[in-house]
Amino acid sequence: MPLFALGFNFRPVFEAGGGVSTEGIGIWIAAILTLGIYSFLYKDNFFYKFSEYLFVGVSAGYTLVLTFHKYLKPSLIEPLQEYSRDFYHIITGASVPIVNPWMLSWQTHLVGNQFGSQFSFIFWFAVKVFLFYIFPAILGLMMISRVFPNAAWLSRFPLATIVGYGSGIMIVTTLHASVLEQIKASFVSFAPLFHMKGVDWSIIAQSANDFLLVLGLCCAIIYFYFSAEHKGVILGPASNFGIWVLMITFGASFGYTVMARISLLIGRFQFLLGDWMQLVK
Amino acid sequence: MALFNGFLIVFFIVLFAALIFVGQTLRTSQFLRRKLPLAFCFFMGVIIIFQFFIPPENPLYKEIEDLSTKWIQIISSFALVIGLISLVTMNFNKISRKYEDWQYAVVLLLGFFVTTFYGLRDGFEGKEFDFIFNYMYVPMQSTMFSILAFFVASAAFRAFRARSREATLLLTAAVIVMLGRVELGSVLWSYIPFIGNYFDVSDLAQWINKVFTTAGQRAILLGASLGYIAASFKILLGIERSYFGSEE
Amino acid sequence: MSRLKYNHKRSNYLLMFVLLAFSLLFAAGAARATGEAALENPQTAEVTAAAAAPAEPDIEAPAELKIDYNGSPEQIKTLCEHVLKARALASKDLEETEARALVMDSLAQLPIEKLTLAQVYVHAVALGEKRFDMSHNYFNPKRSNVLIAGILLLSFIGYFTYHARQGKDMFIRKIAGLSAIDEAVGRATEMGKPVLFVPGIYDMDDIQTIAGVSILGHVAKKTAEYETNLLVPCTRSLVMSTSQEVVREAYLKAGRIDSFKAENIRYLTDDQFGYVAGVDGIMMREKPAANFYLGVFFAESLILAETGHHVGAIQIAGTAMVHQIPFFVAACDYTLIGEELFAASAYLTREPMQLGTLKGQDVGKFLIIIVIVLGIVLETCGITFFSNWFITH
Amino acid sequence: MKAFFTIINNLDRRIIFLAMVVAVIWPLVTPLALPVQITPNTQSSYDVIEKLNPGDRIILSFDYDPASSPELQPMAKAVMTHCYRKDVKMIAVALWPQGPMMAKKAFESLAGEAEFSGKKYGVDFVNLGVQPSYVAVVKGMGDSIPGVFPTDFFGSKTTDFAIMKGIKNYRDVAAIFSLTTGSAGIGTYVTIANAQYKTTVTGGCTAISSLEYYPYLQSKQLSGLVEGLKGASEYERLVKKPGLATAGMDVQAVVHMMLIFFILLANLSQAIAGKQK
Repeated sequence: MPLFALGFNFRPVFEAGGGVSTEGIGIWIAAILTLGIYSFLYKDNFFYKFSEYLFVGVSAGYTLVLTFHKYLKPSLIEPLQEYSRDFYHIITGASVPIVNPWMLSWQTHLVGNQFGSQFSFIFWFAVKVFLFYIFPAILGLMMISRVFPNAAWLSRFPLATIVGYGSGIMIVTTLHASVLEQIKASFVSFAPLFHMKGVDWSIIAQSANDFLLVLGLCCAIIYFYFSAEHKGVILGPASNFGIWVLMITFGASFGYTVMARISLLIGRFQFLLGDWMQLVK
Repeated sequence: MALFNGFLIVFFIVLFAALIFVGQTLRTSQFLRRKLPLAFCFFMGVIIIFQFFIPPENPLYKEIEDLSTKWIQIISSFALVIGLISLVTMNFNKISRKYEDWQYAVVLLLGFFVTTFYGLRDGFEGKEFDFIFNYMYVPMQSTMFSILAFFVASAAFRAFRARSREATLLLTAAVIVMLGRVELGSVLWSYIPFIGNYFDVSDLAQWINKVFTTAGQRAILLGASLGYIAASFKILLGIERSYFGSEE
Repeated sequence: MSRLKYNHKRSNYLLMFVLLAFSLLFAAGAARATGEAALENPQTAEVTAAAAAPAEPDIEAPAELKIDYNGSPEQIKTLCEHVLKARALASKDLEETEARALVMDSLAQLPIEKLTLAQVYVHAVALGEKRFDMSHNYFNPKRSNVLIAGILLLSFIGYFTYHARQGKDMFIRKIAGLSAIDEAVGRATEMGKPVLFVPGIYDMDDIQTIAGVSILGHVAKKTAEYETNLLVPCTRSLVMSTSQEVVREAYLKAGRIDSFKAENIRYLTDDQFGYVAGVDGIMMREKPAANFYLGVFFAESLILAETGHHVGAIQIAGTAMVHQIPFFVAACDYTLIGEELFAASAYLTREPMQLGTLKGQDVGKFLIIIVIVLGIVLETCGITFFSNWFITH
Repeated sequence: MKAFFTIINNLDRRIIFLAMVVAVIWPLVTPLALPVQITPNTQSSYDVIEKLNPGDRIILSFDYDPASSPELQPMAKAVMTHCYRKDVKMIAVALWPQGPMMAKKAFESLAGEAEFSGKKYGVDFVNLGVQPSYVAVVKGMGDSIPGVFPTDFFGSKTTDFAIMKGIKNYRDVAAIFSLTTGSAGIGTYVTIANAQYKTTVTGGCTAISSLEYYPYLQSKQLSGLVEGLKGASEYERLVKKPGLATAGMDVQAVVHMMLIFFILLANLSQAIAGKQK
């Protein structure tokens, strides 16, 4: 490292009292991987390839761990474990604490021997377990059946379920959150302009802005019109103005986002220059 | 504990075998292959729409929400397996057949298996998993994200050129907003003769944002919403089913 | 009497109605199951009984309300404000007029002498809890505006879709980005380089991904005809398996199933930036001549588009993510803005049913413009009921 | 001349990347302290501490986690610097689980500076740690601060510290300064400590969440607000100690100007050397 020669004071890997510091090693690894990814900006090279493949591998592993611990375990494995254990204990009459209150009530029913309601309970219990756990698990297994080409068509069922869920939720939430809200927000009032006493420039400016906003909005909507050529007295100029509004929007959003992106870069350089090279306090 | 886990594993294996058997036996049924999946899609969509209109105080609201999110979670967790199988086999093939860059496939698989091993063994609190997360995953993630700053610069240099009227509007809006975002921009702006003294560039940037950006973004949002609704409608009714792939 | 014969072509509609009935049954069953859960569990039943008995004391009046009531409009106004903010009523999303009605009714029900604001508050909140208790209703009246707007829009789309089935010809304007697809694939073939298709980073439950995948079918048809390599790296397993199906189908139809390579449609990782790193690597090494980015994109939009430009590819992007469109516009050759992405399926297939939905969307847009103008006129005249109808809960 | 602009026209993007790197590193290593307009919100927040007397005690609430530390840690250091110079004693509490770690880091990094080497833990600064359920904590401190925090972050008894002598509740502290991200923080202190005990509350927050607190500023329940990295850089300017926030804002200004310069250059070269192929 020629930078040592320049008097740079890197983060030490060894503790002052002897022994290896985990944080020190971690910072060195993180710094090398960071530089590896940045080296992509120069050109594709060994360091980038190494970091890239490692990143893909680690993040795929992370996804698996996350899915298992955050989704699969709490919503399928743990409930089924509890149910099957409780079920076993009740059947065998073991005196073990029962985890699930549903099962507890089953136990009381078994003891009380109320036959009618017991049947109803067992029935609804079975419905619930089936709907909440067994059926989605079957759908999930149908997904895995893609591994066998002859049974691959089974994977259409889970796919259809997910697509249907997405479509259903999309219809209502866009109507609710986008369409109605955005239309409501566009109802500007020009009443102050008519109630103005004398010439009040701030009101005039406000109204002019509102007018421009609504005009721009309507023209930009017209730009998206599909079933007619954008020609003629109204559609032509309107869709043209709509494109201008969209272009200004894009330019402005681009300019607006620059700040946030640079903050990210600053964060990384603070890590490199501060935590690793100890140059910035 | 092990007994019940064993019971569950056996249960799922039997279930899976039964599914495969059923799938192979019934694979020629047109009703099962085409109509029933579409019906599933419709059924799920209707349930979700129905749920939206139930008052939240009604226990059914919570129940359906719970049920549908659980279903989606469980299905996508299982689906992940397919992707991971593809990832692992592809990289194993790469190594065994000595394709170009096969050495890196070793790195990939090593990263994957080590992370998975420690993560599944200790959960999120494990020391080794924590190390991988903090000193490998997070730095690489934020570095990749921060590369954007460089690309913002190169894209601006290349694309913001006054080739046409639209491009000129794009670049003017971008420059004004960039000037308005930092104090230095206002200072420089005040040196521009005539205009500079009348108004501040940050006010101009704010005006562009308030009038044009709001109008443009709202128009895109409204248009896209109509697109969403129409596309969802087509999917629920089975008019659009290209995502199923083969029809045979 | 041939007209009375059962139409087999309509059988899927029949199936759907049967399923609709079944879904309602299912819902009723689930409701029953929840009801039973509370009934059958002795422990819970006891707990709820204990909690139910002292119903009123858990409404706690704010400290500033512990003053005498004197009937002034200001006091009623503060009462209304507090009732609106009451925790017990928070989920009910009351309107001002409803809160006012609650306060007035409780004033009428309570004896007027020596009344504190806190007493009125507690009574009004209790009243509100009872009056707006919708736990046995199956329809939320607050969302009737969504229902009406939805029925209106869907009926437009449905009407034009139905009309399109009659075989009416419909015009659709040119969408540059979609017309350029063939050109881009053609160029890749000439150069002997592959085509890269990125279906976004969301799962199949997003409509944009589905729109992207349906365009993938079209692209795959072209690459099959031209015998060009098609690379599809995916972030989600479901998207990967769907893409494989769609591409296989396209190759099958083109009669080139032997040149279909499943390993070109691969899963990388669910992680956003891990995926970007992988796709960037693929771009640098495979040097595709045509890149398609169609689906949901976030911050990765520009990273992908700039790298793609650097390797000299023709790029066609399409997304409805408002904040990412500017980056695609800046860095790609063609961009499908928002709704144009959803129009792609109709534009490319030219199926009458699909074109019909487009027409329906256009009528919807026209309606939106009329509603906005009408709303502005009414708002300017000081009439608020129209705009109030659009408030969502 | 035309040849030069043709080169510029087709400039290798790596030169732009290099310029970016320089534009980021240079202000980070040597802060330029470019002009910054002090906004009234930051000024009034500064004034709250400026008006205190030596020996007064304030509550400094660390209500953030490492994710927000790029914005809020420089702010915390600037405020602590200000308090040290005014000889105002700081009682650090936290409503977020990782808050005490952030307080510890800020204290340690300032203790390393020569100017503040005389400042002692327990006399000028104390880190009381975190207790769960933030609403209950903020309410409880109105009754008794040592009651809510019986020990400090490191386990020593709270009432033993010199700084805690005679402190019972909000009435005994001069002000509350909350560094907030998310729901716990300024909002909680305003609605409880200010509304019920009339204690002066001020604070700083991330740029995204600043709009949330404007109603409190208007109703004068919140005396001043330091907003995001920009606010932090203003505060650093006010205490005349440019640090990370100033450097960050400098980077922003330099990079923005550089981008505009590049855009203008590209257009100029295109006008002179003709269309890029």
